[in-house]
Amino acid sequence: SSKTFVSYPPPLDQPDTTISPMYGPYSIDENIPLSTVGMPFYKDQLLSGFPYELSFTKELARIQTQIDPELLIESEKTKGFIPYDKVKYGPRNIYKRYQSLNDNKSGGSTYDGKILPKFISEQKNSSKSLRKTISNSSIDSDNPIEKDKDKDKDNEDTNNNSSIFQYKPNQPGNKVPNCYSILQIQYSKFGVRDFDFSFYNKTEYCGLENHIDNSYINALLQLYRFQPEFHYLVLGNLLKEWLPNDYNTIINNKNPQGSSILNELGYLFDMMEKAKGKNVNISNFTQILSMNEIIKSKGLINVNECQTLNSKDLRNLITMFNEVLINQLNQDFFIQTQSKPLSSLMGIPYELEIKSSSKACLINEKSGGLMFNLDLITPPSNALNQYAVVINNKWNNQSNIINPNTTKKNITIVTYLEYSVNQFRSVPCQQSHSHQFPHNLEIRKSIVSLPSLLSINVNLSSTEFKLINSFEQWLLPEFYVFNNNNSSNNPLSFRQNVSQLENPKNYLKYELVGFVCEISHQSDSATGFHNLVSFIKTGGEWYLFNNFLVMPIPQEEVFNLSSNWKKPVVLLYNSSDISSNKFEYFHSETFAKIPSLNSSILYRDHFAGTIRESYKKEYELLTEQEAPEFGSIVAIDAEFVNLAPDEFEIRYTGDKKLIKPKVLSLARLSIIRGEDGPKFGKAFIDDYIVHTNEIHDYLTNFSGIEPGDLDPIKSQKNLTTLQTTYRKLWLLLNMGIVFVGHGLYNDFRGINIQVPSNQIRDTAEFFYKSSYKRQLSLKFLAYILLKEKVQTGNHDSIEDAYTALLLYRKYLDLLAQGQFEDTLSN
Amino acid sequence: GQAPPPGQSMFPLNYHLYAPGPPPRFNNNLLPYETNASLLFIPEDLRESTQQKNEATLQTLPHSTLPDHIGVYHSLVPIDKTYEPTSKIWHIPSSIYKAFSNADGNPYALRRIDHQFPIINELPFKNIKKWRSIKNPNIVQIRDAFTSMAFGRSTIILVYDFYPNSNTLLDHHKRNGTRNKVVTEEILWSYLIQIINALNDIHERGLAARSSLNLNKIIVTNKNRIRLSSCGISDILGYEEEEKQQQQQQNQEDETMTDENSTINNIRQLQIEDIKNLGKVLYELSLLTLPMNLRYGDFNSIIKKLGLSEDFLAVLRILNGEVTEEFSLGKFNERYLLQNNKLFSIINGLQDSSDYLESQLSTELENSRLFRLITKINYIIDQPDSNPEVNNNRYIIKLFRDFIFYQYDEFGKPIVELSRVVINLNKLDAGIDEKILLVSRDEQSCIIVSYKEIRDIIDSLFRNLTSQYYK
Amino acid sequence: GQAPPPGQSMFPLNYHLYAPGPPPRFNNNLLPYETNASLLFIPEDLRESTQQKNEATLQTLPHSTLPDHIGVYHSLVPIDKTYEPTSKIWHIPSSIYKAFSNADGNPYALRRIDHQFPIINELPFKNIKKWRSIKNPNIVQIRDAFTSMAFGRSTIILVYDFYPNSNTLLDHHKRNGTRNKVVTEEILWSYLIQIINALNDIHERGLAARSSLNLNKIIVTNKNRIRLSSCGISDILGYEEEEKQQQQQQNQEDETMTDENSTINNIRQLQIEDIKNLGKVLYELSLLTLPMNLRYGDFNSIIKKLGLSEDFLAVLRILNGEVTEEFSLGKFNERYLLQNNKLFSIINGLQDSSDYLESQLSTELENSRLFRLITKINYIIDQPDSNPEVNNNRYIIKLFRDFIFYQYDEFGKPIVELSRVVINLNKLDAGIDEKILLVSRDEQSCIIVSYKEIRDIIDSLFRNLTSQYYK
Repeated sequence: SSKTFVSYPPPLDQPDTTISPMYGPYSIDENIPLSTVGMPFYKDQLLSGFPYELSFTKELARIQTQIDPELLIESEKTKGFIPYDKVKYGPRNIYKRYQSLNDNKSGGSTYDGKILPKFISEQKNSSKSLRKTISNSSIDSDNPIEKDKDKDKDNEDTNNNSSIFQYKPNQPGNKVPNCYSILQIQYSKFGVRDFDFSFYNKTEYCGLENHIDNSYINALLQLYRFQPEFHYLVLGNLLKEWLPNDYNTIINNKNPQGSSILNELGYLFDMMEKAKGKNVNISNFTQILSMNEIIKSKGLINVNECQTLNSKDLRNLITMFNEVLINQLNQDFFIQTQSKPLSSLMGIPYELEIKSSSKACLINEKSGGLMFNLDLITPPSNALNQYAVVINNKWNNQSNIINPNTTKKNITIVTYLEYSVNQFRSVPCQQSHSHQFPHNLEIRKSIVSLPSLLSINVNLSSTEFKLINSFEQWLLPEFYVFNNNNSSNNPLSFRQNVSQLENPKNYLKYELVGFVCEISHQSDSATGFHNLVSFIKTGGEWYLFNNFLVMPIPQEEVFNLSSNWKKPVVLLYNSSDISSNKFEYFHSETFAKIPSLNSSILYRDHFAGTIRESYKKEYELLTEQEAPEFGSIVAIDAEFVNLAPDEFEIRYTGDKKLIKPKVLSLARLSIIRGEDGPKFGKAFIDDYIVHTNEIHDYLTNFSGIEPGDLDPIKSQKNLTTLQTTYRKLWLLLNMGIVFVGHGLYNDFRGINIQVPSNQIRDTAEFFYKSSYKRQLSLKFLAYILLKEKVQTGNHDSIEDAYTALLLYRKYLDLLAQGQFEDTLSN
Repeated sequence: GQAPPPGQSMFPLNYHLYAPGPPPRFNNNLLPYETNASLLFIPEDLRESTQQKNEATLQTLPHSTLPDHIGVYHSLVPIDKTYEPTSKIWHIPSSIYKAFSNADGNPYALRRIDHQFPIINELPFKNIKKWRSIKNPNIVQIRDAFTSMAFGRSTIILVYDFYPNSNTLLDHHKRNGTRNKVVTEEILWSYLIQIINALNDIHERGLAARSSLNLNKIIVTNKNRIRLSSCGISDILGYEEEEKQQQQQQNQEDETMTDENSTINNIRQLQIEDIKNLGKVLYELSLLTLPMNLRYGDFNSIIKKLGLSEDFLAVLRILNGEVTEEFSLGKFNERYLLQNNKLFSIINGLQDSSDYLESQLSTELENSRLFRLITKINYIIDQPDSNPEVNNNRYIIKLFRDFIFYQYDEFGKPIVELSRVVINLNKLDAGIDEKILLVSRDEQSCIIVSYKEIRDIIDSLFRNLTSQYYK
Repeated sequence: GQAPPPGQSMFPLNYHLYAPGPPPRFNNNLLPYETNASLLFIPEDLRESTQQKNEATLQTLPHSTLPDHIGVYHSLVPIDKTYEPTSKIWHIPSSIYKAFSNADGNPYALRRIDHQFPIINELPFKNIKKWRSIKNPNIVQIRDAFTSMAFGRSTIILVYDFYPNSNTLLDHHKRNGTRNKVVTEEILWSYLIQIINALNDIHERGLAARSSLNLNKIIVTNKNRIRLSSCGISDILGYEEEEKQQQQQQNQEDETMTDENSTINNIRQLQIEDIKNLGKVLYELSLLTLPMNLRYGDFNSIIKKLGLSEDFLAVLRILNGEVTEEFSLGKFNERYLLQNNKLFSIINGLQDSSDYLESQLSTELENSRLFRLITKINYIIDQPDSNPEVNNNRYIIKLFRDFIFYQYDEFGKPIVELSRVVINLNKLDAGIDEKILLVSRDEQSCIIVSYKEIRDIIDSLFRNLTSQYYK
């Protein structure tokens, strides 16, 4: 309309005079039909019509947006309007797109706007890819060309908002970038093996699975694994033997595995190394943790993926775990080796001085100690402002309240460290004499020196973290420390960079190994929306480890702490004097020759509890003359019992979704000789594993294990602790032995050991026919190829291992004769 | 209700302009969680047919030569669609008008019959009281009957309930026209049961449907709902003849045959006729399931061609066969309606349709409430400034209005979501406890309020406004 | 108001006029003891009851500890009124929630059952497909059934249609409370027929109602409309036991007894149980016609005290007597429902109720149109500033809004008048040429525009808004 306004009074154009119809007056709530008022004649479309092509989302189909709990709490405190933080809560009245909850077909679907992988069995050439991932052994799975292709695809993806690798902050609505998501493992009818972990990790570094008790520690374990000295100490400890198997350990101390946190961490680190870019789960390690009395008493067991924890709870949990873990490892070292190597690597010596302010009180104590973690403390604002320019002059009275607006932006962790290593506190004296003369005790705790490996717990409050968000670069990749032993008042001084150093030689440079970072997907007080990831520098590059997602990430993103959803909670620095040591990993060619290696367990019996020589032995121990050699063949079969059943969600249509896979536990391991010779096919390991906890299902039809077989008191079998058997297997693995067996993926996953594919010969893989989509059973293959009937009764692992060995030989024969393809297709 | 102003429509209503539906074959491809304006509100066809009925009810005749009023009935409009002055059924002049009652404001259908015999007392109307007492959803209720001189000569006037836009079965299914409705077996069963339902009541009261059981006199008032119309007319017109017959009978027969008995006998005969007429009506309708050229031939050969179920053919055979005095409607119902569950399936269909209508009606009632609610909001939202508390409250309402109407996507584009408006206003109307976050336009402050609180604010602001008004 | 003469205006408002709805026109002012079939199915106050249903549907739970969603169902609100954690009927923990489907936006009732036996495959759900296929207005439709881990442990979730503000028969008639509804014989007949209608379908499909035939599980959804709820639960919970029984039977019996046969036998037994339960339900309800103190005693003595018709007492005796394998529902219907015309009277009542609803609907037709129109205006009126032309246009709309809503009488009091709003909106909707004078708020300038021009402005602004959206 091009009408313009004119000044009053009106021009010649006159409004129409209409006689008001006699309807009404009606008040608005009066119960008359609205159609009482007529319509004028019309010959055009009515204005009230909505275009039919305009479609809307049904409001009630949407998932309700929850009001942030922090705002709710705030609004309950204050009546009326309260301040709104647009950066934190996003713009007003933002339109939320429809999200479908229909994740029946989780494969390839999008969740929360993220593209997720299909199940392997649903991917293109599904049979092939299923086979590839299921078998850790197939040789072509490490095909470098395919890996490169994946990488190219991946590079395209990272900029895409829906890519899981998307890391750029400042998403609309302050959304946390996808790469920090709380990841979920999806289970198809094939179970966990069908989940495409490789989608999440294109690097050569292993990721850790969640969906397992205590998986919150994954981020911290990754951090320590990438610190060479620590890794070396823990892994090197495995060369020695420590296999307690007495009743006291098994029954009284409730440690049926006969293991220690230290040993299991060693095995875990070894697995992670061998896994390269594949995923590993911490099942054996977490089992030991869950039985540890101290871990339990400190409340460090978490079985529900932190769903009931808020941000603060999770920080408490991980920092406390960090402290307890190192202490426990230190103790384990002492028990197993009578030495305390961690004390010298990580120990932080401190002095504690308690003095009275009153002369009447005689308290004046000085003591010292060693701790493993430095708890970072926010300096009071007056301390912060020693470094800062006071912007607001009116600010003077509330000296202990931190105000980001009045604090200078360029404060770093060094300020915090300087304050944290030297603390004073005044507390009222509690002695009886203080009734007469009330007075204070002055407590001073000061760090004497910093260790080579410095672990810092940053367990601050949300408000304190907000302050950190406001600093330009709080976290430093490196800093310098001068150890001024003489000055008892201020033994340590810190500098941010070289230019600040008066005398560079006196200073020790500390570099950031990496840090565990808490990611808050909702406000701090919300429960279940926080997870832990770690940023770790290795090979000169920064990587993000978010459980099984591993990806390189630019340094600027690592050090960008400007978002309030990102909170560094455990920092690990090492000093330059040790970081130059390059850690040498075990090589299977030379492993057996390591002087300190104790492999004697391979040649002797080591029964749990009491002497069980009298029980029937179906095996013959290896002799020193038969010592395994690199590349020699053995056949293996393992039997499991079920500790907890599969948990399904089932629809009336028969659709079935695995929510939690069953928990299997190794019950029997048999290994037989596979090299030609008089003892070919003769077992040399046949261990039954001690179980003292309740077993849900013995799976007798499959395992041959019967109730009582694994009970350390009732059993008639040759029982050993899990660690005894595990160590045997681990030794063989590291010596470069090649394992023959049928369907070994499940066996090794169940045992929780990582065997490189070149040490596996899996008959289920060799005789796999893609048209069947399922692996052929051992029984079937034996009947067809060997004309032998096996598994007529319950399974017997020695017999099964032997059959697999024969099948392997048959395979080699057929291959040599060029008849393999023919046979397979028949 | 009171008498409404009679409408004066000079122009036809343009239903298609009202809320246009999509063109034919337009496929919106809506997903289950999506909706559009036409789905949110009353379905087009239901609205249109109801609107047409309203229009038909209100139609007036601007330059009428008809009497101003007949008795209490005024504003006559002829509604006969046949335009034949002489009824084919009664063979005397007859016509029908719509008129409003001056007594209750409701529209009625007036049947005018230019009777050919003198009416000197109320005896020809003797059955009308019985007819009036029948309340049956498959019978057009008769309200009144009288003779009138309004047309210049004595005419019989019968007053019935008016069903706007109703149609005879003949027009509905048979008479040539593009809008003929297809006859299906399901419809036939439904008609059968509806007619029997009417006959049950009629016969029970010692009456017979007579000329009403005819494709020309059964009307379709709603979707597949039929009603016997023009009831009682045969009784009036036949009075003279009956009288004569009875006289004859009485003369012929011995004294033991009482008057009463003979009437009963007579009625029974007429009721048997009704059953035969029912058979005829059903047969005529069944024929419509066949193509034109196959409709000729004798009953038995045609019945074989009908693609109807054995159950229904059996009904046709029974009703078109030898219907004797022994015929019992009750037995018939048992055998042919109950045992094959037809009665229960009618009950199901009726429950479904009443559920459907109730849900439509509640949607419309809801719309009325929502309109009033949004009107209130509009009344208060921009009134000039007042005291601080009122201003503050009004500010909250403004933010709430923004919350409902002004949503933006992440690129700042406004979003139109009608469903959001409807649901939010509904929640407000219900005053539920759910809390919402309202952020100020400058995004510096916010408030958390429940729908209930907002409703209370609106109530108080509105009361404030109207109290000023009524002061 | 009274009937006004149509305004003598250039732009008469005479379309879509309010017309009295078609008959039947019920007199709802019956005395409490008066009920008739026509009123059986129509709520006394449709407006109030639809509003209450709306509220019940939209109710949310502010601080819920329930899972965010179970499958596609979100926004769970517990709706169990008994607050008993363990079901009295199934003897295991069970609760019921209202939830919305993320897939289609509709509300559903979710029955949660904390089952005590492991479910490892879909076999316990084997009857659910059959149940799903039953579409009966007297059965609450089951939509889905699955197990879920959302509550931390495995629970059975059954998804049913949601009927807001529905009540169990027990609550409706019996449980102590002031709003207990009186039981009359007419209601009893109606319930009987509705339950039999449900049983017809259930038994025909080889199922049995089982625990659903219980005063606690039959719900009243509309006026005297009942539906069997919780169907299929007994089938699931009984699965394990049945399996065991079948196993035993198979072991005990000779080879000729096939699995199929034993299932059929079993079902027949359960169906006989249904009839007995029906008898029990009716008897319990009949008791409520007696004063409290007369309700105790044996069946035969009590039945004499009931002031119910012989017909109904016969029904009670039959159903509460020796119900054997020979019992036939068909024969029962014939004898006790058809012969006394109870079936036809239900049909009448239902036809009346749907006629009534339709007539009510015809008066509420304009509501959605007005709502859509005022929504459109609200969408554009306060959008943030745009280019000058758009702003100028929006300013005119604002003045028009002021013109409608902010009128003051000579004393400066605001005028609040619904008909003024509707008249103006109607004129705007039709876009007539009538011109109006809009004066700026400061009364310094003014503009004369026609409704048509205003309509065009709104139309273009709205188009602008939605085209942005679809760009």
